[in-house]
Amino acid sequence: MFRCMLAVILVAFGAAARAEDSIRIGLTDPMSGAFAQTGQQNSQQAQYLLDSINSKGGALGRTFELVTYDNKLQPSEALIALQSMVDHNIPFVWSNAGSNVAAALIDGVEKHNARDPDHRVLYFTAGSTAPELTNEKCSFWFFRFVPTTEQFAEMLVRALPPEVKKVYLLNPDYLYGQAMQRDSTKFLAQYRPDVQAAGNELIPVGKVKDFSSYIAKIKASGAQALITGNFGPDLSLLIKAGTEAGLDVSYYTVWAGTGGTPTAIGPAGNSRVFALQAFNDNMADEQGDAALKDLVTRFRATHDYDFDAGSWRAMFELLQAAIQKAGSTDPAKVAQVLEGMTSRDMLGHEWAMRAEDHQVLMPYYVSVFTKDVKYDSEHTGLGWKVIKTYEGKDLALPTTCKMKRPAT
Amino acid sequence: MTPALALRDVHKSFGATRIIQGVSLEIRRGERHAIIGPNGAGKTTLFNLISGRLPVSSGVIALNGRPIQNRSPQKIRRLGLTRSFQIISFFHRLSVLDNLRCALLWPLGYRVAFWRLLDRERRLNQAAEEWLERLALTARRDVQAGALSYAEQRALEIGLTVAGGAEVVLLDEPTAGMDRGEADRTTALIREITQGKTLVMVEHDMNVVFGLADRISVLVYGHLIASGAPGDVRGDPAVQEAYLGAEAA
Amino acid sequence: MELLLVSVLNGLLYGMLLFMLASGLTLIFSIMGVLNFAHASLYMLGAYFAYEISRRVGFWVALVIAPLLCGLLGALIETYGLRKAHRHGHVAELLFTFGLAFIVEKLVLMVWGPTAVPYRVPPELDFTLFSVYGTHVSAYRGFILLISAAMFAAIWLLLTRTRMGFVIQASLSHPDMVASLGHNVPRVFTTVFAGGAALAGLAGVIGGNYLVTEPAMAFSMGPIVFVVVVFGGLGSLAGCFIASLIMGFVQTFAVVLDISPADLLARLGVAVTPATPLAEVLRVPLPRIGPFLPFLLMVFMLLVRPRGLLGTRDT
Amino acid sequence: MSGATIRRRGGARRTWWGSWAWFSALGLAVLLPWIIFDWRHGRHDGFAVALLTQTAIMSVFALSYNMLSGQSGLLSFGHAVFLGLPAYVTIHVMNAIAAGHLWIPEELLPLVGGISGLLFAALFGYPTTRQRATAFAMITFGIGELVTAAATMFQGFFGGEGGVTADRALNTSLLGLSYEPAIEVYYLALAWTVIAVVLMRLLARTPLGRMAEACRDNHERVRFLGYDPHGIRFCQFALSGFFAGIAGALYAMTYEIVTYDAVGATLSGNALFMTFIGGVGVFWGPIVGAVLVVIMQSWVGLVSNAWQIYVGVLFIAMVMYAPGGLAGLIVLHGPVWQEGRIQALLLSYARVALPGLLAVLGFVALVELGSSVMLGEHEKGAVRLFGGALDPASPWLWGGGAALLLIGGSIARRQGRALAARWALIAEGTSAG
Repeated sequence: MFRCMLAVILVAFGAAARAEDSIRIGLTDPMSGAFAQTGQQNSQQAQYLLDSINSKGGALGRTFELVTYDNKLQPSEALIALQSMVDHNIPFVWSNAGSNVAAALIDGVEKHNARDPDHRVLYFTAGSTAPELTNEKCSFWFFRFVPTTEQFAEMLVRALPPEVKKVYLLNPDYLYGQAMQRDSTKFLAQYRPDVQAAGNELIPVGKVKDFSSYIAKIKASGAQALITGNFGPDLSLLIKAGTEAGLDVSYYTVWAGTGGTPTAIGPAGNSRVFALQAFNDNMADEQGDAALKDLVTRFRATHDYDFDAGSWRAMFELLQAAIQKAGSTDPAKVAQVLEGMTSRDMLGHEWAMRAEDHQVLMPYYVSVFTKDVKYDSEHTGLGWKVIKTYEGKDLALPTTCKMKRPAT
Repeated sequence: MTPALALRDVHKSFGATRIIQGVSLEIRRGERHAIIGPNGAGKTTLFNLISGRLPVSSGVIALNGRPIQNRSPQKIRRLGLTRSFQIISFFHRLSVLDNLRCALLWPLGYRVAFWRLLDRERRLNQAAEEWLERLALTARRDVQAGALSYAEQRALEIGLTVAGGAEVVLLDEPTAGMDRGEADRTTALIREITQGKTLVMVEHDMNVVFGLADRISVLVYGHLIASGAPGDVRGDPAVQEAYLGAEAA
Repeated sequence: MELLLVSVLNGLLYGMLLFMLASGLTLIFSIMGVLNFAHASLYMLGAYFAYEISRRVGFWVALVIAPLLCGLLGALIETYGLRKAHRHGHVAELLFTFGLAFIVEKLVLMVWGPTAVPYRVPPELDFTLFSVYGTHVSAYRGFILLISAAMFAAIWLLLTRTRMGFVIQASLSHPDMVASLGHNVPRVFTTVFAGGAALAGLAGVIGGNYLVTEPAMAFSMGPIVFVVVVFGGLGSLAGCFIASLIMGFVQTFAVVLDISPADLLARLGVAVTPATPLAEVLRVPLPRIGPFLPFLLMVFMLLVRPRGLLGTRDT
Repeated sequence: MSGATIRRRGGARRTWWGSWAWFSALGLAVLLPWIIFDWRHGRHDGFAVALLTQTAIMSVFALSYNMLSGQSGLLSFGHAVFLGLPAYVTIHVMNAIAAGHLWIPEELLPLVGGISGLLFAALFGYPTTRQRATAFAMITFGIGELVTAAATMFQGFFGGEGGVTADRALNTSLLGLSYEPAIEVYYLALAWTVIAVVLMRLLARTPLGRMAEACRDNHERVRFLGYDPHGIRFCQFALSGFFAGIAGALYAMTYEIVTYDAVGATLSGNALFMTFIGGVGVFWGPIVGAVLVVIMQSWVGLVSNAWQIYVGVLFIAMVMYAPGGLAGLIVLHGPVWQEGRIQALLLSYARVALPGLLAVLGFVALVELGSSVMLGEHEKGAVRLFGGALDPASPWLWGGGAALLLIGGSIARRQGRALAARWALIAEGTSAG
C-alpha cells in the first residue's frame, strides 16, 4: 500500500522517468475513513491475485501493477482520483465500493474520453451492483464484473426451499433497496407463484437501532423466510434481534458474508443465515482444484481475514486475455476485444462479458452460515458452505442498454 | 398635555412572588425623574416592564398616550423610548465607533440595508463622530469596546442609549461603581446629552439623584410610596422611615 | 392486540436504553451548560473497554471496571481539555467536544478496526425470561430495564437527597457563592463530567453487546441521544426520562402503523395519483420515516418551545 | 479575539500590505495551473487543476459559513444543505439548457445556484433563525439529517444513489468557451470566487453586516436600538445561503454530477473544520482553512490513511489554544512585525518549535504505525515511514515514537509558557496587547 502510494508521489513529482513497461491498473476505493479496511483488503487481495498472474507472465510480456487512490467514498473525490490517473497515463480504472462513485466515474470517464481522445481510459468495477449502471447509464468504456441487484433478487428467490410459502421482504430505503424490493416481488411472481409476500418493508440506512418492533411485525405476519438486502449493522442488528426474540425464519441475505457481519451475527446465526457469494475459502476443498487449493492455503497462511475476493482472479484473467488479444493496452482496442469474451474460472465455470451491455455473466453461489466447514469466517467457528450454484448464463436478464460505440 | 410616560396600576408577579404591586406614575415631557428605593424594591423590574423586556401581569403603560405594555423592545424603541443597562451591555468586539453607528442605524432609516457601505454614509458617520466628541471618546474611536476603561464603558453605555435620539430615556444606575469624580463627570454628561429629553433613571447615589432629578419617586417592595419634588420627598416621613431613615441609621 | 402489547414492551425497552445514554448527557448539561458532542464517543469506548475486559476477565468485572475507566477518561478530558476550552466560551467548548468525537472515532477505527468486534451477551443472561404470544423476551433485556431504572432512581436520589447533590445544584446557579462556602467548584465540575462519562460508559457496556460494537456506533447513536435530550428540555432529568420513552414509543409504533399521508388524504376524499404534486413524498408510509420522526419532533419542538418539554431555560 | 481589533483597524485605514496580499494571492491562483504544468505531455496537470478548483469552491463555501459562525455567532451543523440543494437545482437547470427548454449563459449559472440557495435558505431560515445558540445549532443539525434522508429516499429530484448528472458543454457561453477542459471551469470558478469574496467582504461593511456582528455580541441590546434580531439573523442566513449556493453551482459544474453526499454531514463538518481552523475572527481566515483542509485531505491523504486524525487534532488544538484560528495568529503578529520587534521573539519561537517538531514527529510516527497495523500493512513486513522501511512490530519504534511525543511535548509546553510570558512583555509595548 505504502509502496504504491510512494510510487504515486514519485510519478507526481516526475522524479523518476517511470518504466512504462508495466500495465498499470488504477484502483480507487475508500482507503481512509470508516470503510478504509474494505478498501485496503480489496487492494491487498487484488495484489495477491495479480502477483500470482504476474508470476505466470502477465500480458504482452509485461506485468500488472496496482496503483491505489483514495476516494473517501465520495463521488467528487473519485473524479479527482480519475484526474490523477489520467495525469499518470494509467489506462485501466477500477473501483468497487459505492454505486454513487461508480455512477460518477462512468459519467466522468465517458466525458473524459470524448474530450481528450488521446488519453482515454477503460473503467471496470467488481463491486457496484446498481442495475442502472449497465442499463440506462451503460457506457462503452465501462465493464461490470459483478452481478446486478436484480440478479441478486432472482438468486435469493430461486434459493427459497419449496416448503417456504410465506416470505417477508425488508430492504434499505434508497435506490438499491427499493430496486431489491421491486425485483424480489417480480421474481416471486415469476418463479414462486405459490409463495405469498407476507410483508414488505423499507428501512432507512443505519438509523434503526432496535429492530425488535420489526421482528414483532414479521412474527405477526407468519413469514417463514426473510429476504433482505440489508448490510452492515442494519443486517447484524436485524438478525440479532430476530434470534433473540426466538423468530423462526431463515434469513436470505445478499451481504451476510461481507466483512464484520459474521462476527456481529455470531453463533446464533448457525444454519439460519444464507448469503450470496462469488467466492469463499471453502469452495476449493468442496469442488477440488489443486491450484485453487494452493492459492487459498497460501492466502490463509499470510492473511488474517477471509479470502472473499478470490473470484477476481477470473476477472483479471479476462482482462489479461483481452490485452493479449488486442496486442496493446489501448483502452479502445481492449474494450473492443473484451466485448463478448469468455473464459473459464478455476472452478471450471464459464465467465462471459456480454457485448450488448458490458455486464458479466459469471457463476454465483448461495451459501449457508454453518459450523460444518474447514475454514471458518472471522474466527467465529462458523463458515460458509455452498448450497446452490448458479451458472452465469442462467442469470442472464434482458437489458435496456443502448450502447454508443466510438466511431473508430 | 399627555404625559410622556404614564403607568396605571401596573402589576408584575413571578409565580407567587409579587414584585410590582399596583404602580401608577406619570412623567411629564422634558422632566428628569429619578426612581429610588432599597435593593430588591423592583426598580430594575419596573424598567424591564416599561422597556418591553418583560411582559406585565396587569396594568397599562402608555408612551405619549399610546399603550406599549407587552410590546417587543424594538417596537417600543421605534415609538421613542429606550434604556440603558445596569450591567454594561454593548457590543464588546465592535469598535467604539461601530457601537455608536449601530445605535444610529435604525433612527436614520438604514434598517438591514446590505447594499450600502457604512464608511460611505456621510450623515451616519458625521453623527457618530459628533457623539464620539460629546462622549469624549474620539481618541478611542477604533478601540474594541471591550477594551475601554470602566468609566469610558459607562459613558459609551449611556451614549449608546441616548444616541438614537429617543425622546424618553431610561437609565439604569448610570454611575454604578464610580468614584466621586467620575460620578460627577457622568452626571454632567447626562445633563448635557439629555437636554430636552424626558429622562427616567434608577440611581443609588443620592448626590446624583438630587443633582439631576426634577422629581423623585420612591419604590419600596413593589409599592410606590412617594412621588414629588426632591425637597418634598426628602421630607416625607414615610420615605424617611422606609428608605432614607434606614440608610441614615 | 398481541402486536400492540409486544410493541408497548419494545417501546419501553428501547426508551429505557435511550434514557441510559441521555441521562449522562443531561446531567452534564444541567450542571455545566455544555452540550457534550463526545458523549456518544464515551458510550462507544465503554462498549470497547467492556469487550476487552470481558474476554479476559468476564462480563461482570467489565460491568464495574469499564464505566470507571470511562469516568476516569471523562475526568481527564474535563481537566485538561474542556477547562482550557471553557476560557474561550461555550462555543469553544461545543467545538472541542465535536472535535473530540471526531478523533475518538478515528482512533477506535485504528485500534479495533472498522468492523464489529465479537462482544456478546454473557451466557448467564442469555436465556429467555418470558414469552408474550410467542415472542421471547430475553433475560438480558430485562437486565437492561433493571439497570436503567436503577440508574434513574440513583441519579434522582443523588441530586435531591444528598449533600453532594445540593452542592452540585448550587454550583450551577451560584458558582461564586459555592466557592466562597469553601467548595471547590472546578472539582465539582470534574466530578460531574466524570459521572456523566461513567454513565455513558455503563450504557456502552450494556448496549454494546445488545446492539453491535463497531466504530460507527457513536456516530449513529449520538444524534438520537441529542434529540432526546434537547426534546426533553436541556438540563431536565425528568424531561429527559419522558422524552426517552416518547422517542422509544414513537419509533416502535411508527413501524407498526402502516399509513401514509396519501392514505389520510384518501380518507378525506382526495386521491393521490402519480400526477399529484409531491406524490412521491405523500406516498411514503410511516414505517419508512419512523427513524426520522424524532428529528422532526425535535425541530418542531425547538421552533415552538426552545426550552424543550420540561426545560428550565432556553436552549 | 484580538483578531477583531486588528480587522477594524484595517477597516478604518487600509494598510498597503493588506491589498498587496490579496492581489498576490489572486495572482498565484491565476498562475498556479501554469506553474504546475505537465511539460512532458504538454498538458495541464489534471489533479492540480482539480484541487485548485476544489479549493476555490470550498473557499466560497467556508466564507459563507463564516457569515453565520463568525459574523453572526450562529453555529450551523447543516450548512451543506445550502450547497447541495442549489447544486441539484443547477444540475437540473444544466440539463434543461442542454434539452433546449431554457437558455442561460453558462457564465451566469452560478447565479442560478446563488438564487436557489437564497430561496432555500429563506425557506428553512425563517423559522430556524427565530432561535439562536444551541437551539439554532440543533435545528440546523436536524434539518441536515432530514434533507440527507430525503436525498436518499426520493429519486424524482435527487436521482437516487447515482445522483443526477449533466454535461457542462452547453454551448451557451458568452465568451465562446466550451467548458470541456477542466482549466476553463477552473478560471470560471476562480472568477466567481473573486466576485463572491468581494461581495462578502463588502457585505461585512454594510449596516446589515455590522448589525449581525452586534447581534452576535449582544443579541438583546440590539432590540433596544430598534432592531429585531430575528430579522437580522434571517437576512444574514438567507444571504449566506446565496453564497453557499454559488459554491453549489460551481460544484455541479465542476463534477457534472450531484449525489446525496453534497448535502451530507461530511461536507457540513468540513465547513466547520475549515472555518474554525482558518479563523472566524478574520475575514480571510476561512480561505486559509479551506486551502489547508483541501491540502490535508488530498496531499496528506496521498501518503497517509490517517489524514482525518491530523485534521481533527489540528482542529482541537486551534479550539483550545488559538480560538482565532490560523488567521488570528497571523494577524496577532501584524503590529509586532510592523514595529520591528519580531526578532525579539524568534529565539523563543525556535525554542518551542524544535521540541514541538519532535513531538509532532513522534505523534505522526505513532499514528502511522497504528494505522498500518490496523490496515494489515505489516503483513508485508514493513511500513514506510519518513522514507525508510520499518518493522511496525518492533517495540523500539513504538517506544521511540512515544518518547519523542512525551519528551518533545513537555519541553515544548514549558518553552511555550516562556514564550507566552515574553509575548506579553513585547505586546505590552505595541498595540497588539
